[in-house]
Amino acid sequence: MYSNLIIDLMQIIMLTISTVVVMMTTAFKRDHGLISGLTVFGLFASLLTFVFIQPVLPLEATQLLIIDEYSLFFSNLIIVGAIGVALLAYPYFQNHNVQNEEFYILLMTATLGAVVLACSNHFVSFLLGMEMMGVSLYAMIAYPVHAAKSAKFPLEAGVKYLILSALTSGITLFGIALVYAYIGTMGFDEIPAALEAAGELGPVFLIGVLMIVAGAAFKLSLVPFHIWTPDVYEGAPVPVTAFLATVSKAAMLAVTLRLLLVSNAIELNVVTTVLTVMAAVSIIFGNLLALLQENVKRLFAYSSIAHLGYLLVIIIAAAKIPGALSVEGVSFYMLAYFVMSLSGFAVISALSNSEKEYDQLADFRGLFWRNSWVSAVLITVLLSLAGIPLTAGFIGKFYIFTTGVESELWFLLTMLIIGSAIGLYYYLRLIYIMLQPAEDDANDPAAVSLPLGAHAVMAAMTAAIIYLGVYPAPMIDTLQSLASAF
Amino acid sequence: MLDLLWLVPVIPFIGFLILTLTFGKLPQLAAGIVGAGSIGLSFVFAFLAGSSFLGAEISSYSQTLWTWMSVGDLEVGFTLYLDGVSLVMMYVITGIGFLIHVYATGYMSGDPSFARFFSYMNLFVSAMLILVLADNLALLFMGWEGVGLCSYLLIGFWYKDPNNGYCARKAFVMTRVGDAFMAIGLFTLFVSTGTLNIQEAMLEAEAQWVVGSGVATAVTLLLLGGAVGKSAQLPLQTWLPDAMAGPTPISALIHAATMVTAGVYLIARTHVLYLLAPEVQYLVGVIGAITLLMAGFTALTQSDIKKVLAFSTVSQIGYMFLALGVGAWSSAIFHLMTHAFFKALLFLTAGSIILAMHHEQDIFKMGGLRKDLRWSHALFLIGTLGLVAFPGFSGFFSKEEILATAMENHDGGYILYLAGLLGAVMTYLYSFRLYFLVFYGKKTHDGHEVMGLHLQGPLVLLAIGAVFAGFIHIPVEGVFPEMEEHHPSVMAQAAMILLPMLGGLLAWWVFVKGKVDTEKLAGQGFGAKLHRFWFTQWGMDWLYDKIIVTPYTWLAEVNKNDFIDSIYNGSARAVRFCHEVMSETQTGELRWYAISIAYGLLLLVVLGVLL
Amino acid sequence: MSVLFYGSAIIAVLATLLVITRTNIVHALLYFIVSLLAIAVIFYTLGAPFAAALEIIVYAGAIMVMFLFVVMMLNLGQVTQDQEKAWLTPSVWIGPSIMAVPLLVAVIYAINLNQEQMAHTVVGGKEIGVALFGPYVLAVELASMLLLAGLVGAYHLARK
Amino acid sequence: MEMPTVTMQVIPMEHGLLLAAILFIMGMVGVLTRRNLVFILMSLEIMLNATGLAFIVASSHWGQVDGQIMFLMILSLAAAEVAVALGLVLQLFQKRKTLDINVLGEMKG
Repeated sequence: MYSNLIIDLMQIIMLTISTVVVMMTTAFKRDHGLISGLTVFGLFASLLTFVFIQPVLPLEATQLLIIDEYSLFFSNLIIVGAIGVALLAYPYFQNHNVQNEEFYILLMTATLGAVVLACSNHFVSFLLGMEMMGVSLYAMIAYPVHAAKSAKFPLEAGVKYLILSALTSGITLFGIALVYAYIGTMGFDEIPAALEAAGELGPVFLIGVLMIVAGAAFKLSLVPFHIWTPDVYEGAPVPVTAFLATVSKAAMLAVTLRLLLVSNAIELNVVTTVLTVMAAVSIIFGNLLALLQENVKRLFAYSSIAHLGYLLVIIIAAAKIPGALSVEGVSFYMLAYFVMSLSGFAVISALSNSEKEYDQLADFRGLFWRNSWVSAVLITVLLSLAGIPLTAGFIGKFYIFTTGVESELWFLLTMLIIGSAIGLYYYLRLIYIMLQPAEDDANDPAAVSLPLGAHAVMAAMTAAIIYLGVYPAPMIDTLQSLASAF
Repeated sequence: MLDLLWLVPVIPFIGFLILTLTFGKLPQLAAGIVGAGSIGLSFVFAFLAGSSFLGAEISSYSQTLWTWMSVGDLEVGFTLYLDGVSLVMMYVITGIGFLIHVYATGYMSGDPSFARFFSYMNLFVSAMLILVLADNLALLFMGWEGVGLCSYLLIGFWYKDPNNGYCARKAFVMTRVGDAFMAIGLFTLFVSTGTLNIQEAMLEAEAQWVVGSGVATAVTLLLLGGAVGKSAQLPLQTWLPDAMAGPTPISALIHAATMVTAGVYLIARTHVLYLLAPEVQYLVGVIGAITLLMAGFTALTQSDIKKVLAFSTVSQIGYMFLALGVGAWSSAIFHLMTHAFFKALLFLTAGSIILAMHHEQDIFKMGGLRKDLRWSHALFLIGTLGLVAFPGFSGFFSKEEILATAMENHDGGYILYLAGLLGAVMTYLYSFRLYFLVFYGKKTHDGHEVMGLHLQGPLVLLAIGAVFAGFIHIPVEGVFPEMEEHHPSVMAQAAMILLPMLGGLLAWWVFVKGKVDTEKLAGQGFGAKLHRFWFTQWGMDWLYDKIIVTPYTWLAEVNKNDFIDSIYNGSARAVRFCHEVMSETQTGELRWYAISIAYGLLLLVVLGVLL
Repeated sequence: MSVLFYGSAIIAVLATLLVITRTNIVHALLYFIVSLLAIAVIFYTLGAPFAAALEIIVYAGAIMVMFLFVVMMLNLGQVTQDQEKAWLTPSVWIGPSIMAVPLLVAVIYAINLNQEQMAHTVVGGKEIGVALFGPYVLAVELASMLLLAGLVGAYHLARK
Repeated sequence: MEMPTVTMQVIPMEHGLLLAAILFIMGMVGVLTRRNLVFILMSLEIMLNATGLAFIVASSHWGQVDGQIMFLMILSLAAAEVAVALGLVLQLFQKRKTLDINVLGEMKG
């Protein structure tokens, strides 16, 4: 049993070992290149362990964690995202003269937390994963705070994220406590049986569930818990923003969906109502807020609010259609969104460093004529975000439509169409700005020498966007097997 | 060999990728080899696949490359479908496309954006092949939009001249109007038949729809909208002459041989639906008839050599529509093929003349060129004879089939026949006017033929096609319903052949003999009015002005806060206003943020207690 | 036992009220410690002596001292106190306090008082130890990584 | 998991939860009203402590260890969070010579 357990937990064990190795190496020799290389290597090693895990699935690793196809998919996604962030971070912090090595330790612990979160099957591991990620992120967001000349407002963003995140994790924890007090168990899959034993649903339980939903909604930046998103996205260093937009969202989404489906909470009327309201408002608010935004990082922040709103539509649909299709749709949309966001932030990161970030719309004017490759990547991302055919975003939107139509969520579909129409405007606006003739070259982000790591991330993610858009069938097949977990 | 079919559209796409991903850094020779070679290779595979298709004696062949997506019950595949019609189209696109590409390596040589030109051209060919080989509506629409995009890019190829950009946009917007109709049509078809597969949709429609029913009429009308836009028929024809702003090989490939015939292909492909909506089918014929006459008259008044050819294209496509309207499906496709040969020949020869005249396109500044430009003269004459349907030339066989069917058609086909006959006269008249003005008369400019194997070689092959393509038998029997053989009386046949020749004589009489002073005739009184009427495409521009622009400006005048406008502006303003209100919530103040989260929690908890 | 519980509860609430209304940081901290001690007593009455001990050792003993240490280090004296007085105007605290009322009402309604009384069992240190190194062994390991993240983060941020 | 040990005396779980809820909301009001970062952190600690209390109450109601384990985890979370947060407090004071969070409002819109 224990040998199986070790294989099962191999990814997590490997991540832990890599973290310790990175930390120990830092203690003996501070070398930015070495440490970042070790980090990428360690993450790769952890990623590759899935080869060994796959054959023994699914297996519960104690009551806390469950490793199945579904959680393995999300952990792999998370680790890929972390590799991308590490590749972006190296050139970004290259001119940051304060010690950089701790960043990679924090990146590793945050990734570990995200993986634990994605695998958790119990509120204790849920708490630990969420907070491991959260605590690491507080420090990562505020990381360049020492620099005499830092690109943005890391301190402001760090404090904002810390206070608001601690506030909501307090709320989540209290919710968990209420649920636990009512049913007497904290394992996700024991909830339905315990509920049955408890008889009718008490309001304590409902309020507890809603408080947990609020905590998840905060991390997923859904209205009305979205308000931190733009400020933190803007103030954090770009690689960290990329982490927030991809890894943190994917991990939280994975566990939320599992919790909702496994505990049957999605079938509660209150929960669907609350989620429906959140989805509708997120779609509209997110798109409206992004409309005339002049800062690209904030624009992505607002658009992420809208996209998570879209995603929520598929989750809500799970109440009426077979959970398998919903899991498939959510996973695909998350994958698509993950790839698009990472690619988009890689573009900003490629143009920026820790002393100067090029994130104003004006910086992108005429970028196409100065650096066609980078702007072609961004155009691909924007078209995909807008849901143009032959991109990953289109297939994702298609899932929303199919699931929405099948479960007759006409109201949400209307919101989706309105939101997409508004969205098209600001995505095309950015493309238009990039295609305008360049005016002066004084403020020229393309003059910054483009780093190799960022190129690799951009190339890989763009290829993924197009591949998923043109030939999604193999990925869809893979995702269909994920649903066997439920 | 049939399983090589997928290579046919893929090879041009690979050519496009190579040319694009090298960012124009490829030397001209290499770019030319990749650009033209990919189409040549594609033609070879098309030929191989096609000959084994014909040898196999099957009516159709599908090849699924991969399943694009299967979400829920719906499955959409990247599937190619080959039957007689798509086979003909595939041959025309790759074969004539290849010749035009070879010609273009000579014509465009020295252009700084040589590689960009060929990358667009390759993308176009690939998209066009996907359009004709598509097995389902989604793929067809993708190809349809793809060729539209390439057409836009290529018309505006010399983007430094703002006028070219304007022409490109005009073409894009006008075809877009048609595309919007077509998209709705395709969607309606999909919803009512429940399948995206074209053949299945046809069968479903045949089984479900009643002849002349509302849904059949609506779908066919909407599809007709798309076809009319793409094929430059009334009332969306005005973009094609402007599209001549692009380089001449583009005009030959896209705006004569292939893309503009996509509308004809679309209607032929969905002919089952049109049989279920006879009124709309007749409307197709009427549109064709009016367009062919109108364009013929307009061609007579043009002075730009490419514009004359452009209007003649509009006119010839009118013939194809006429054929579709009277149910001569295979004749339409037949004429499409022969037209591709002689019109490509005419355009490319015109390109040679333009090169020889140092980019002069005004036919009144040419004249007497038959001595200087021996090659061009001979080739242009062959092309002209094909165009006017001179007996023995390719156009003769196809056009005669169309007219014969129209004549025998009992449901109002006779009027269409008369229009077609009159159009044939006009064809002689404007074609020979062009020919005589360019090659006869007083010599005003010296021209020097630009020679080269890659210029004259394709032209000679096209000329051979323009002569002999009429003898090709197109393998479309299994696709279209059987047509009874038409044997018009000898008198009728003689009339059909001889009457139009009067137009040629008239042209000779006027432009060679100089018996009539055309300038004087067109310069004053009734003649001037007529000339203006013809020149403005029977007043189409004027009509647009009266029907659309004037009422619009009038409405705008009457109502300063114009109603329609205020809907658009108002909603835009409302959205902006909402944006500003929302932005106010992002105050940047941490305390307010915390309070908003607390309020969110309160909202949730209250909801939880109440529900 | 119930006397002990309700008495401690009142002390905890009053002390906490004082924490959030004080203007002097050190005073507030001391009240917080009082509140923590009262809660530790409650833990004891609920049959969780181990948690009670940890509450005092870790919370009051370590975390509060950390606060105190920072306060001392930054030397936040009279200036801060005056500032706090100026900031803590009714206009600032009335809004959130009023909002808190419906929240509290909703929670009280949900908790639904006056159910039948239930017996409590004492769960001592031994059982907790067994559980920690049995089914929850992974949680212990993961908690160590959480603390590591906190450590590295604090080390980086607190550096001059 | 059931742990049959000494049965103790009778305080309804609801009263314990009520106390936790009161403390929790007081902590939240503290977060919302204070402007000094250290006070805000203290209020957050009040909230966390209240959730810890709720877990202990629940675990004693069910006679399980799970709630107490959760309390331990919350304890370590509080320690980690406070450590990082106080690091930020030091930075804020160093950069701005104040602990007023209202100075942190440069990003908006």
